[in-house]
Amino acid sequence: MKLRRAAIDTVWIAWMAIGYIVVLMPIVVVFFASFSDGNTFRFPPSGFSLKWYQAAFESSEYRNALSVSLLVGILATLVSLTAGTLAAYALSRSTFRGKTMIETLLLAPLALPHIVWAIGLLQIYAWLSIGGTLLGLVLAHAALTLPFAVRIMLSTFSQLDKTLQDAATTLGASPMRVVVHIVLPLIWPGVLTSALFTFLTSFNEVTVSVLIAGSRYLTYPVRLYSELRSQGIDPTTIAISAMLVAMIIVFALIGERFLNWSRRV
Amino acid sequence: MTDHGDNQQGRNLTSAYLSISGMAKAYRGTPALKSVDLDVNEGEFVALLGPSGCGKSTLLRLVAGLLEPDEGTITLADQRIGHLPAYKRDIGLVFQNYALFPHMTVARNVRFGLDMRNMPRAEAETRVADALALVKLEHLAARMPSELSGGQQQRVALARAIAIRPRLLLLDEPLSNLDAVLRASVRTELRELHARTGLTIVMVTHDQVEAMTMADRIAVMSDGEVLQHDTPQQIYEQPASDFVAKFVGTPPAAMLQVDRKIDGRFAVGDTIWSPSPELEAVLAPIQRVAVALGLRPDHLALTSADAPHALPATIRTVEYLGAERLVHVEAGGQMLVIRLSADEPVVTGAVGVAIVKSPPVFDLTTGLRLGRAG
Amino acid sequence: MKNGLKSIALMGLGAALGSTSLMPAMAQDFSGQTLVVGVWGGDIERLLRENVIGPLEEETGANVELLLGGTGDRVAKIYAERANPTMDIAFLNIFEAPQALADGVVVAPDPDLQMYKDIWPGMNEGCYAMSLAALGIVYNKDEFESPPEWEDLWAPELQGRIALPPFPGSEANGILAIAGRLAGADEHDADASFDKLAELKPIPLTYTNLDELLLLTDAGEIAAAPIISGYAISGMENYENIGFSFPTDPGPVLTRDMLCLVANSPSPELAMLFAEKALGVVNQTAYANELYFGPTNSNVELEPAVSEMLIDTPEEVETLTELDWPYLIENRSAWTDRWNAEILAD
Amino acid sequence: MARKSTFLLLTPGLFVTGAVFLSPFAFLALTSFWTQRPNSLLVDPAFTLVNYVRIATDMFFLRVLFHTIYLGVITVLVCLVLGLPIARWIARRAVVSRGILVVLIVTPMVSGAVVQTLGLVNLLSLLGVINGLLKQLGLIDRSIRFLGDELGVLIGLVQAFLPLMVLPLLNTMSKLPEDLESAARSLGAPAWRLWMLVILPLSMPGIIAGSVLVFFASVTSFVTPQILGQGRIQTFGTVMYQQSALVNDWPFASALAVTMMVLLGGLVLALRAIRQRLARRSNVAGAV
Repeated sequence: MKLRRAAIDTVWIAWMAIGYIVVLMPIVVVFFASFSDGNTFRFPPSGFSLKWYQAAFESSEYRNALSVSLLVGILATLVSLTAGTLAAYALSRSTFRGKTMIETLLLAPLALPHIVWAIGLLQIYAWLSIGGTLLGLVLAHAALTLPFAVRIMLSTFSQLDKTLQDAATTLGASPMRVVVHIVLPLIWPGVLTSALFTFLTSFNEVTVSVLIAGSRYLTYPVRLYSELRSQGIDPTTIAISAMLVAMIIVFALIGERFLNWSRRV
Repeated sequence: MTDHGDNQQGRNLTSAYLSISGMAKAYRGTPALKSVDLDVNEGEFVALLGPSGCGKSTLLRLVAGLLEPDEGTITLADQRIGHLPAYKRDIGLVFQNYALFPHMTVARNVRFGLDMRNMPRAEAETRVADALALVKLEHLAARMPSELSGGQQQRVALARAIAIRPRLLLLDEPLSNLDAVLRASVRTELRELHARTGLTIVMVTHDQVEAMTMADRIAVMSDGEVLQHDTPQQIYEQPASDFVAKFVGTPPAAMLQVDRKIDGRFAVGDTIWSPSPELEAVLAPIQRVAVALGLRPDHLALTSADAPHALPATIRTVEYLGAERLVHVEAGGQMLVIRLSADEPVVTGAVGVAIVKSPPVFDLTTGLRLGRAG
Repeated sequence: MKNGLKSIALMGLGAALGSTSLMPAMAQDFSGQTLVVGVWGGDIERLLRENVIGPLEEETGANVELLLGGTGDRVAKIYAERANPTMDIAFLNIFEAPQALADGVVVAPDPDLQMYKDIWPGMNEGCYAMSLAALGIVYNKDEFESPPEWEDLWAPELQGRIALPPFPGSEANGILAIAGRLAGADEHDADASFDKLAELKPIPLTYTNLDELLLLTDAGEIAAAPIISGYAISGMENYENIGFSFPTDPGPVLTRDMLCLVANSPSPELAMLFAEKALGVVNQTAYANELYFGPTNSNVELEPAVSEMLIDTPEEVETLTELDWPYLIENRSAWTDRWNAEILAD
Repeated sequence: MARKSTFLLLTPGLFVTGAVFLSPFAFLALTSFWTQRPNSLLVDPAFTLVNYVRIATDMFFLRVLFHTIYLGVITVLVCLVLGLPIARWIARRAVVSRGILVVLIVTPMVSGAVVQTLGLVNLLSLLGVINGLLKQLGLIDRSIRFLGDELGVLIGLVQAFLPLMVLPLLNTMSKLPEDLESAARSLGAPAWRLWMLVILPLSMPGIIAGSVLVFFASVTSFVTPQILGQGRIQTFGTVMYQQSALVNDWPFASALAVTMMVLLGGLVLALRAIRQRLARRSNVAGAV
């Protein structure tokens, strides 16, 4: 019986491993490729070198692109988190006709094809003359990431006991102070989780940014994508990507440890 | 039945500490409260008693200011507070689930209301200590709520509500989340606390034992209305309606339908029955074809089947409760309960039930009390 | 490709001459202004930064920003933004430029300007001609004893090993037209062209970046592929096993990169200064030496070794195959469908 | 909450979604009824149904549409087959390793599409890791073509979207009452019947939510089929990109987009009806 149990577990784990290999292999390969000493990746690699990491740290072009991505990511996160949190609060604390419709509306960007949206948006931006501006890019990213913020905050608020707010009120806290002392401290893990998600979504966005991004605000993934579509990937970007992914995974693990974010998404 | 409580006559608007009048509230067109009037005197402990959904919690939240009434006024200590937002009312509320702030220590929870009043730190600390001492939890001040037992959480919630020296303390089902053993001791503690602090307390409960044992006065509510607002004794002995009679008491009053035949005799089911002269005197002036007698166990005695004025009955079950026994009998197709002391012998077989005390009489259709002695 | 004597001194002189022609405009101060240029990333970006943007920013105080991407993205952008452009200069390819001019989204080249006159005659179609290249063949040296002709791509033993570029695009249109000619017709006979090209099926790779193609050709996974000369030749330096062929029957297909001034752009004067520098001798010489892109500026003089590798004279252009680009554009949409269905599908 | 403040709180979100996200679609819906002028990339704003007629009558687009949906369905099925055991293990067996297992499975969501596709290209290309290994092992002489092949695109889609399946599954499966399973087991149900009769039916909300997410993501995806399909595998996403960014026929690209959205919208309505039915039958709360 015990043996049978162990056998089942082994098969089970092997099956799970397939999923994990499919998911992780490409990322692992990028790590490998970043240590290649050739100008292009091929397997088996011809040798080991850190030259691309050195190039990555010396390249101001990529530093610029990365800082643009960082800036856009932070601003888009601020916008979509604020809008998403407020909307989720309103949706979770009141009932009105058309609520389901508004909820669907706010989640719509999850389902609609981004590539076509970007082309429509480009024309509307041109008409409003905000094409190529930081504002335009941030708004676009905010619109894309809003559904994540709304979803995560909706579930966060649904876990927030409303009587806590009532209790604070009866103890003399004005609505503003209820928010500051009770609501915010209790929802911050959710806020951080959705901030993480919105930021990463924005930081990695390609499809829309390729068309929307202006010259001054050319994000890192757009650079990567254009390289991939023209002369070929500069191995420097592979080194940078490998570092980014490593950082992101470390952050994700820390986030999981302290925020349990995987349970909130 | 009138829309208003029993105490309507002789009500003095200015003397009541808390005065609720014409309070009405509907949720999406469904009325939860239908024009409720209620007065509470200073220092009084009042229980709002009723089954779930009767509107008692709605009334409590309206008083606290957590809900806005559709109609009606609230006066507290001669001040109209209906327009005040909840956070300016100085009314303490202990929630059914305690609603302790999970991210704050016990001490910070208790101090919260004081911080909201911008009280100087030193003074606030003293008050927190006092409040915690009152509920005997000084030693747990540094704990987080998640580290406390249910009973301890309840006392923290109480301390937190008391620390702000509220003008009125509201308790929402304070005992419902406690186990049976704890419930009895907390009942006594709350009584004592009331005595020590002199606070005016309004408590919501669906448990009539809690209401009877703790409150100075009870407002029995049903279906968005206050049926009777009176002392526990009056509620028990002089219920204003069959609902009150059936809701209060352990076991509750049994309703015995008594028909009056065309020839003036009385009948219970198919059995012709002649009531005792005292009872007949009560029943005679009531011009009804049928009435209901609200019979509590102590209204009744077990006799032999052929005793005068006795109702022929059959014993169904006997409940042994230690000091006493409850005998369930069937008379004329209706169930009655009689209380016997444990050493009293139980007669078996065909027995008789004697009505030894005049019971309240209710209208069969409206449920209202009939022929009350002036 | 041998075009007289060249010397470093002459190049220096040419550069000096090129910059003196800018003297009057230089007086103007453009500090704080921004010029937006849409161009390919990579080596072109690097050369433009070194030879055009750096000096321009220094001289004018203006700030030049590059918008990197493919021409498709740029066309999408300048058409979408035509009421309110944000780009001043867009580098387009040979067939996009006349179309853009016809649709009024770019400014027509001005024949009175010196930079117009410096360019070989007849090349400023739609926009200013920036560089010349030709669609030739990149091949694996093990597969061919001598540089292959177009017809050699159809050799039965190579079936399934010829990579193709994506459609639409100048390379894809080019190889389609060549197929038409090999079939005894030309690009006007779509059926003949598609049928002939379809004989290459299955297509092992639709290449979207150069590294990928060169790597696979080097390794012998791909036998050969039609590709534009410039990049391919410069990229070949990293691979031993690759050759590039300029076929003769018919000749390579002429392609040009075009520099377009966007109509109603925010900074037209700066754009003009940028164009003068980009089309000038210094930059075009660098293009030729480093990328093997043929100069369009008649003042550029190249070393023989370099000159041999690229298209840099009108005489050479004569030997190239020129396509009826307006006709190809007209059929762009319909042919995209045909390409999807007849060339790519198995 | 007061109506007014509810409205105020919703305003920023509705602005971002409405003005920035939805208005381009309204614009596209309009554009889809226009055409391109002959011999021009400019648009002729005169109402016509010609784009829709083209979609409805051209076998190529119908085939692409069918193929896109087919790829989506296969992706969903593969994700389910791989995702169910993972979700179940994390929900029931993993205690210490839970965090790391979850983080690793959602890595594709946080690492960005370009890097992953880049990795996949390096993995699957003719000179990539897999072909390299096979050659070293002496199993093949000439590389197998994964890129530009359905299998490659499918691997890419599964890689990118497996997390979208695992998360909702995990959500529902963590909430399944263990008593119920013990009860079923104590009644003598073997493992497979436990799955068929208890676990799968009760996980239905998560299965539906995950399937919807994966299906939508895969049919609307662009970067993965574009790079891994190498132009040979056409999906609605790549054809829309081709028509808009390469052919520059925006009216037609818009019509393709509208067609796709109408189809997806119909699907959502159908699924909602099914979900309501399911909800009426079981009282287990939905996951997403």
